[in-house]
Amino acid sequence: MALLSYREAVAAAIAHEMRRDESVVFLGEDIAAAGGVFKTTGGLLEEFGEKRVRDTPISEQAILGAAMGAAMTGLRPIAEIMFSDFFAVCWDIIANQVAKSRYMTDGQFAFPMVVRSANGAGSRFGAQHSQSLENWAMMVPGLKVVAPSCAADVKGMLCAAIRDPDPVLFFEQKSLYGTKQEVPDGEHVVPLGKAAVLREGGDVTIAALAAMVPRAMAAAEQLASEHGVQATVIDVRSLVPLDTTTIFESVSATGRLVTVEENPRLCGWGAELSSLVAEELFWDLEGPIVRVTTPHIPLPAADNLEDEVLPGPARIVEAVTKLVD
Amino acid sequence: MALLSYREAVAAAIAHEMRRDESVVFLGEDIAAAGGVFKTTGGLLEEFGEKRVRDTPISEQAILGAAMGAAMTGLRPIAEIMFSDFFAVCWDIIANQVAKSRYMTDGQFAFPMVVRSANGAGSRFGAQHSQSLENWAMMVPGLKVVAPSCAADVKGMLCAAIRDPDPVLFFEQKSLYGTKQEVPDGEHVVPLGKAAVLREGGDVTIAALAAMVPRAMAAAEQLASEHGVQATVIDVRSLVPLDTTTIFESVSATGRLVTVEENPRLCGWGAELSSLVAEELFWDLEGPIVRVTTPHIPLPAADNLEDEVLPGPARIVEAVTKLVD
Amino acid sequence: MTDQQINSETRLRLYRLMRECRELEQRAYDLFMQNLVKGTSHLGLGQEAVAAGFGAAMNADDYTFCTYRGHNHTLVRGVAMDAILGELMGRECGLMRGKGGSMHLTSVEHGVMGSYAIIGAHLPVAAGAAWSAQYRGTQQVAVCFFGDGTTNIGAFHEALNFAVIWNLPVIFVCENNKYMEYTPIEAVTAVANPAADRASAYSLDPILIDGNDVELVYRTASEAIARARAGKGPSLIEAQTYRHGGHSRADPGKYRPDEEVAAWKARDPLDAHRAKLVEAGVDEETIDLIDAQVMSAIDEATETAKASPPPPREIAYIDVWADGGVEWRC
Amino acid sequence: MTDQQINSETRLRLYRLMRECRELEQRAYDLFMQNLVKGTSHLGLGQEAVAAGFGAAMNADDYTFCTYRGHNHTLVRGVAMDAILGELMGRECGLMRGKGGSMHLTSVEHGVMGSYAIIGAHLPVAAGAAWSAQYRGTQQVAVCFFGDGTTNIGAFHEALNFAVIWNLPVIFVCENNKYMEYTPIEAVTAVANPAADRASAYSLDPILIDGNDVELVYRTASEAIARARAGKGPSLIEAQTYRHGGHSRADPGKYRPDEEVAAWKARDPLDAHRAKLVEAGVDEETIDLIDAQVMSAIDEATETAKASPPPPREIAYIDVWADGGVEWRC
Ligand SMILES: Cc1ncc(C[n+]2csc(CCOP(=O)(O)OP(=O)(O)O)c2C)c(N)n1
Ligand SMILES: Cc1ncc(C[n+]2csc(CCOP(=O)(O)OP(=O)(O)O)c2C)c(N)n1
Ligand SMILES: [Mg+2]
Ligand SMILES: [Mg+2]
Repeated sequence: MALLSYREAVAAAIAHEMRRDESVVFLGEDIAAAGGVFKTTGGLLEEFGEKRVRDTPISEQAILGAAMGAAMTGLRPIAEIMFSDFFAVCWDIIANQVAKSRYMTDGQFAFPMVVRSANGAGSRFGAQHSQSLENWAMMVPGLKVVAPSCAADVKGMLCAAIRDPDPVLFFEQKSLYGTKQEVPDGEHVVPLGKAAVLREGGDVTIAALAAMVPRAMAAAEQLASEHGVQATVIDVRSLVPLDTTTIFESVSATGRLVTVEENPRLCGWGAELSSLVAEELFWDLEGPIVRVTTPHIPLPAADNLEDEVLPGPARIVEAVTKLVD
Repeated sequence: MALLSYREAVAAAIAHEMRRDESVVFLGEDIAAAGGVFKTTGGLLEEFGEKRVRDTPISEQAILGAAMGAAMTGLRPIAEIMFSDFFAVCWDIIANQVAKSRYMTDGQFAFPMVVRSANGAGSRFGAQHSQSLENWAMMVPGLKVVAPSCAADVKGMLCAAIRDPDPVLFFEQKSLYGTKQEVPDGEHVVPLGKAAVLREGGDVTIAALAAMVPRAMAAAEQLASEHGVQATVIDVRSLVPLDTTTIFESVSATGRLVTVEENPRLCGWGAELSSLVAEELFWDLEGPIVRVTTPHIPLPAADNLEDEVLPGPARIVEAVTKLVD
Repeated sequence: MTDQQINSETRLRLYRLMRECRELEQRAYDLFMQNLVKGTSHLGLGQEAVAAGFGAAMNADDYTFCTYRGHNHTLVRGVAMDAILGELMGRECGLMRGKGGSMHLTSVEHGVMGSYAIIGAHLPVAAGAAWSAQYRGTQQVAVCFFGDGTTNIGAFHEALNFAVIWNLPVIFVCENNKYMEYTPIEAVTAVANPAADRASAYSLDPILIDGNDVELVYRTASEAIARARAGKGPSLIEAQTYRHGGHSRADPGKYRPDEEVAAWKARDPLDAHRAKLVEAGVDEETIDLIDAQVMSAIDEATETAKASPPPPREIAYIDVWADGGVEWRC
Repeated sequence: MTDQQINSETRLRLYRLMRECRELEQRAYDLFMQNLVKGTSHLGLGQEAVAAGFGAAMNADDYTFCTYRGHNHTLVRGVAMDAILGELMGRECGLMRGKGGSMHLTSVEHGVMGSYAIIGAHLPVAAGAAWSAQYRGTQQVAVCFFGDGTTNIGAFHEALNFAVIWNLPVIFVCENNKYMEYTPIEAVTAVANPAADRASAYSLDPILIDGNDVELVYRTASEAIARARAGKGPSLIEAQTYRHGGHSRADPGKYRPDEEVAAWKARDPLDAHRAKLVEAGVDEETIDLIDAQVMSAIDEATETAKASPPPPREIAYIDVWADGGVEWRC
């Protein structure tokens, strides 16, 4: 075990996989010589050299196209898209090419590739550098989509993603980069598609993702201590595959579901989960399914405004108390 | 009134608006001299000339960027993106620039522009030319999103979209282009944000969009004649703004909601609607909320496979009968 | 490489490849007229010399990347005719059992690494395959075909720059057939030769050739491939050609002046090459025999494809992910 | 336009504009060090001559499109300093009341049609504004600034081709400061001069200038603007310059050789222009007075911005759509 930051866990995972598999290569803007603009990839160029760790021009279509072409011919590329907002300039390669080509070719292709990206708000970067876009990916059949909330999962899920035979979009929450945790040394693989139950309680199930996980945990503590409400908190972690088994089990037991999303309101994973439960667990429900989300707005830059709109413990507590009343 | 095809209603609307407003201009690939690859825009070049109706290169970012720049400086551009699948090559302009710039600039900009696109399956065009992507747009705050199901609405909603002060993504279902209907001559404006109740029945509410509307209607007829089940069928028409008033009223009365979507399963408008109802109308519900969708797959090209996966009347009937049992 | 260096075997092979392309697409057209091809299809009738010249110059393990107009490029790599026709017709014997359709012909086994239907997308992907070959040290090259209209989309620019700075073994081949769909290319392009006039923007030599001269294509291809294999980096080749028919299935191509069409048909690459062969002493019977062999192969393939059933419905639900399934939930 | 044609008033104006840029950004840096600028910020210290030269050459109703590194380009159009600082600090007095932040300065009133933070996006948008001016017959031109790194993204290519074929009154200005973030531009670019060496790909003349010579920038800008206004179409200008500091707020810029930084600092555009003015007979006091006026204006703006409250929370919920609201449901 070592105390690693979420940021450091990124490089740790990539290094671990590059050591065990020659076919793993890594490309992106400023990821090599500079070690990444979020300082997530320091040391990799030094250890693995220019052949495997490569800086690119500002050409996101070329970056992902190159990764796709490499993946279909035997490599296991990891590509960095610096901010997830920039998926919009290369979405065709992801959504139309990578995601569909296995299917269209009747399984002739596999795309064992990972696209990492800094996602989410909290840094006062404004509307074009703060989006939570894991939902864009979840909407597209053929992709796997994960978004860890802690350093150990960053390492374990990134290793799993690199080994996975499918294209994985790996969303790193930029406001979590500084958070630290004990992380197992050496081999540490967290299988994709397993949610983590972080806390158990019989009154309500709170499902959260990425930066919303610590906020949901804080809310759960407050609910317990101030309202006598016992919440189960589930870190969804993996949107595709989605661990409906774990989540449904909990909702069946508590009869109540609250989802906590950072993304804007419409068509998020919370809506998907809510509609799944409304269809499959309807008779187990004891009350409405409540989504706590950022409102359906672009994100403002000013610190007080950004804090205003993002879901925090207070809004979660309010939603839950209303529900259990 | 004149009998117009869905296809003809497109040109009729554009011509109507270009006649009344000099600031309306129109650009896209093969829309002028050729009259559009779906033959939706014939005659416009002839009537309005090269200055207002312009063919472009294959440069979707330039097309939408040009429309954005024109909209922010006093014009009312209409841009065609030939297939909605191609939004993936210009998504940045839509999702990051057009959608966010009014908000980011504290309201200094307005973007009175329309982006029309051929959407949806049924033509055996395969995975990259058959997607239903209205959900990509619905997910992005700042856009309006409409998808008419009949010629009269094409004319009325396209006129409304062109006059609207906000950017409207206008999804035309390509398998409906040949369908005909009586359409009012001259001024005919259907306000955005109003769903259409096409049929009333007390047992269940079926909400559908675009090509799914005639299928939902066929299912409703069959439900009535063969199963004695009376369904209300709502053509959602406008996803943003979403007419929750009309839909909620119906669901409150019937206690049951079935959504019928052409798009792949995850995070569609059906999930959004379902989750809204599960949150706000929970106590009115008499059973689970059921979504009928295409499975979460890219679309296959072969005719029998495409027919296999798209929701049709039989699947809708099955979902409803199970629900009301 | 001079004229002499192309041996007679290769010359006949070039003829045969072109003839196969021509007749297979002609058959595809007929099948479409019989309503046996359900979706769209984009024929390269008239453009066969480009596919054939490159196909003949490539090694078996090289990579082809092509577009929706990719039947020819797929066929010249050795893919079976019945698999191609079957795919167009949505039959079980299809190359991808009907899951892809005419626009997405792919045969990894033959190095046909996909046909791409969104303009520009495959240029960076081809660069990526070339990067992989370079990384693995396999001497493979990637050849990427696209049209004149494609030179105006962003991905073209990104891929070219990328390939040059990484010195990748990739050859970008622009088939300039003068039209992007129905629009004359010169109406929407800032330079006269959409690819060649842009080579210098990537420090590449401009290469502009007659794409209807199959031997010239073959020589140009061989040189570019040799360069790439030798680690000397990418090439951008503009081959001028013309499609005899419309852009896609339903298009009669009426936007083109009659004289233009006639002039290009007079420069048919098959006729020209046949004349050259005869001039060089090949007897007409040899050539006629090739024609006959090709026709009978196509007839046979047609029957096979027609006899093939529609694909089983279950395959609609597999291969979304690598586990063979469609399940996104645990 | 020769040296002589720039009158002394303009020469002093150029100096003042550069001084304003320099000191405002220096102040922004200080405020950042005091943790009063919360988000990111990208300074153009050292690059002032480009913004000033263009700003002075533009008409009041012309359009500016710039990037996240756009404080200078915004300021030279006449936008108030307190509004700029206030926006960086997230205050109510900010140009967009804190809703946009440092990377998105916009003042439609001053023709500042946005600062764009996703590389390349604004090039086609600027073309669109130019199209609109052409359509409306207003004689306005659009000037679009971007960096060297931006020349490798697809939108650059699309916008240039588009502007040329439509003959639009738009001027694309590449500020080549040698780096895309931390990466030397030559490491990722297929040509030596990322913009100028690509002009021919759009049938444009290559224009490569010293971007630290404010008078040269002004003359070049004036010519290109006159051309555009006269209906002679777009220009692409590459101005070589250098940023004195790092890429963004936290970056010390250590990836650059000390000698390189020193050499460019020795070519500071303000020092150079000041020397030229003095040489031309302007007395030092006149210049010192400008410096003093600028400093006091900035001090005043700083106080105003510091005194301004945070924006009211309600504004987070408006202007998603034109009705002023955030409601997506009826
Ligand atoms: C991004 C994108 N935009 C538009 C289209 C529609 N489209 C298909 S083919 C085509 C014309 C392509 O012209 P060219 O590159 O010259 O190739 P050709 O068809 O002549 O072989 C267009 C516009 C597309 N498939 N993808
Ligand atoms: C599409 C996209 N990719 C990457 C980035 C991250 N990024 C911001 S600035 C920058 C470097 C830009 O370099 P250049 O164009 O030379 O402009 P400069 O910063 O030097 O003014 C990068 C890569 C971005 N904002 N947008
Ligand atoms: Mg063409
Ligand atoms: Mg730069």
